[in-house]
Amino acid sequence: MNQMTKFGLMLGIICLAATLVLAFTYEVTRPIIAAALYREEQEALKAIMPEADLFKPGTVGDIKYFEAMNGPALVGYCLKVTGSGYGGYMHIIVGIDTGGVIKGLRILQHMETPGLGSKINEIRLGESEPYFLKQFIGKNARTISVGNGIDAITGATISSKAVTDAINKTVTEFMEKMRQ
Amino acid sequence: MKMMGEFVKGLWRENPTFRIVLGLCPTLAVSTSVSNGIGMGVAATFVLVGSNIFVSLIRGIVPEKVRIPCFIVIIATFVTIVDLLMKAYAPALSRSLGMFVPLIVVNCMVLGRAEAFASKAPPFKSILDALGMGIGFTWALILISAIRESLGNGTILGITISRSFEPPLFMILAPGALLTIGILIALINYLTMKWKAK
Amino acid sequence: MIMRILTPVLAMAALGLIFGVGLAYTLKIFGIKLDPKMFKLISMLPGSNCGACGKAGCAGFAEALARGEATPSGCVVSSEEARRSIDLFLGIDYEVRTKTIAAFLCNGGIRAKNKYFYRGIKSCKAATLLFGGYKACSFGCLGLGDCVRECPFHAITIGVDGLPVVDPKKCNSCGKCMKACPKSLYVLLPEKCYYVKCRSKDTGAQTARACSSGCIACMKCEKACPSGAVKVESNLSKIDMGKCKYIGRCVEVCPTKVIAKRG
Amino acid sequence: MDLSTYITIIISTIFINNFILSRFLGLCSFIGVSKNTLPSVSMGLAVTFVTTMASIITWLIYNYILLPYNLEYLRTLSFILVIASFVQFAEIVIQKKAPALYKVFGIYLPLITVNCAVFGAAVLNTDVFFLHGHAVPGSFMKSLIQGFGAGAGFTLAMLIMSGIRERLEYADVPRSMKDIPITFIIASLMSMAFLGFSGFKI
Repeated sequence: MNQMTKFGLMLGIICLAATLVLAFTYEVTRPIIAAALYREEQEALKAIMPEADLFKPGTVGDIKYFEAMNGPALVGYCLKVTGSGYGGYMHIIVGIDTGGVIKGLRILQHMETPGLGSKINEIRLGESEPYFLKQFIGKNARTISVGNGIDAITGATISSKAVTDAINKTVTEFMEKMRQ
Repeated sequence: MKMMGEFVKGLWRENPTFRIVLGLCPTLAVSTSVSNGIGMGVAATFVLVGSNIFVSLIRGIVPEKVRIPCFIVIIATFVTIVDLLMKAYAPALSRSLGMFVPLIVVNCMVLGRAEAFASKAPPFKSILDALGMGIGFTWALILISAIRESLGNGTILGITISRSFEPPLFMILAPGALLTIGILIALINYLTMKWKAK
Repeated sequence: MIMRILTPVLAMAALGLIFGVGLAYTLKIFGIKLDPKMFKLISMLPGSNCGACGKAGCAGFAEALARGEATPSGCVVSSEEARRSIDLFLGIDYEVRTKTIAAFLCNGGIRAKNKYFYRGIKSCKAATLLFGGYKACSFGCLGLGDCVRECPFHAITIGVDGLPVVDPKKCNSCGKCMKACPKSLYVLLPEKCYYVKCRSKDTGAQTARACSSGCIACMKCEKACPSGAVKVESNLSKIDMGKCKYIGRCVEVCPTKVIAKRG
Repeated sequence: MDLSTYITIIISTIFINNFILSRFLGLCSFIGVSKNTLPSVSMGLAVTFVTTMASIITWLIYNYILLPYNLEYLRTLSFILVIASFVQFAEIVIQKKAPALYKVFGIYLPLITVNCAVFGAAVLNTDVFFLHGHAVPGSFMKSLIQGFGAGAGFTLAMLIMSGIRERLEYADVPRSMKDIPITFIIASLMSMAFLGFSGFKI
């Protein structure tokens, strides 16, 4: 009998102590992690919708979006888009005005192969915006697709198509849901 | 002095990556850039030192059959602490290291040292051994990531070092990593043979 | 705030407790006693189960050590003193290695048929590049004397049957012949030993067709050996010198006279 | 239970992102144990068994204990505790109940707690699955199949490598390249070959 209690107690105590330390560290770091995420998100939102100063989060269906407000007026929406490229999923945030025309967009995270797929986010020397994403600005999200309006990067057709289709699909779905 | 011996051996004679060839998974997966390499090296060292201390503290009271689960719980605690701290204070690094920070728990080197050394030695010696091993692991990681980043991406720590040649993407991809570490170990074997022959 | 700390701690402690008790319970029901010698050996090994020695973790390596198949230096991770203490524990002092002499493992020579007529450079390495050499048996000796030239002590001469002969007095097991032979037909064996003069892993039929005196895996030696030292693995019989009691039944019983006795 | 998703998962875990060659998980034992074929096969079997069982237990723990009380940060701790205890438990039971089976793959079990492939598979099960071009939340069956696929991919790579390394004894490898460095270079060539698989889109 004593072997069982010895093993059980030993493993139990170690787990108890370990989780105590972890729970404590988690409580300490949780606000800091949340703050860092929030800061990053706000900074991304600011980058794609410079004229808005307040972003009200909301969700319709399974699409997370922000209402971009400039004082009382609704300037447009920022949508969180998840695309699936060559190497894995990618997170994009895209700002559109009420009519669906793209004001700005940014790829937050992607797993494309470095050097090939990652060209969708590559910024040329002396420029501030990824050249591939520049093509989207000013176009209506519901009509864009590779070939009409957006030309894909050579050697990264799958990734370019993934970005374009993801935005197109999510914005069209979002606009319908908003109309109901 | 014997104690220094414990520390120094980790740096070269029993270097975890090149001599004992342990802890390969993070070494190859993460060494695409030097900043990743340093981040992973420091994180692994922190976990190694922390877990070695506690493992050698409780080495007497842990029954034989439940030894591995207990040691691995201690290591997991330190890994989660590193993971949380990294998410809080270095989010960019944490995102680029991605899944490989939790994977330090199963890094053969960490449990290997805990089992091989710390469970049979007093805490102070274990710390020295852990530090030696950790720094040995880090410099090996930095060397590999320097080679891979400079050849594959034309940059070192993000600063482009050469505009002239089109960097062979191969080095950043999986096969390049295996090739780099293979050739490095061969080179080191060759050098030690030559050095021993002298 | 307190609840957010309490719930995880209790959950994990409960998990730890369940696993601890579970393990102890299974140990009580299914536990078997590990013989003390193995237990001592395993505790002396680093226990990192890294597999770098090629064996299955430390338990596998300890078994190999106990059977004498592996030497403590095989464990890369363990420190110097650990290796010395294992040597002492096993009682065989590995530093002073028992005197070994090169043994040649092929019985073909003129008895093995040729695949084609070779008129190239008189070197085994060169001949092997051409479809594995001109002998019908791809494992067999080509007899072009790379080992003869390589041996610094001139201990190897080509015999009348076209096969190299090792002079035990001159050979001091430097291992150069092992590296020289492209078919790796040399192995360092103790002075007094039995060994199979063949390395062909082809099936019995193929070997018989290629060479009249190769190991055709007829298992007679395995059945005849009273001390169970002989085992036929992948069509080739292997003699385990650890178990061999120098009785010599295998030599008499072998139909193609492939097993040789030395010293 | 639509078969096409499960076949997609199996093919993608074995070929497209093979656990050893493209995800770099489980390399320590891959380099060490693949010296000859028999141990590699039994190691592969042991890993497949443990990854499949571990995927089941870790999925249950993740979805029934960690998610409801949002304790995701305990994922590493709980998963490795489960895997270590399960391996210890499996080793004891198999050693007693099936000594023959134990001789084949039981002795590798302690080696597996340290193996990154098993823990990697368990962690990947909690991530979002990624099928037919869009992200799909994981389910019990999907993680089980992915666990099995991971083990199978591991075994496949081990088998190929051990086949090559056994032939290597007859090859004339320069002394400094012997054993480990040449294994890395062969692994690099194999990983290049497996890169070919990453082209397909199922």
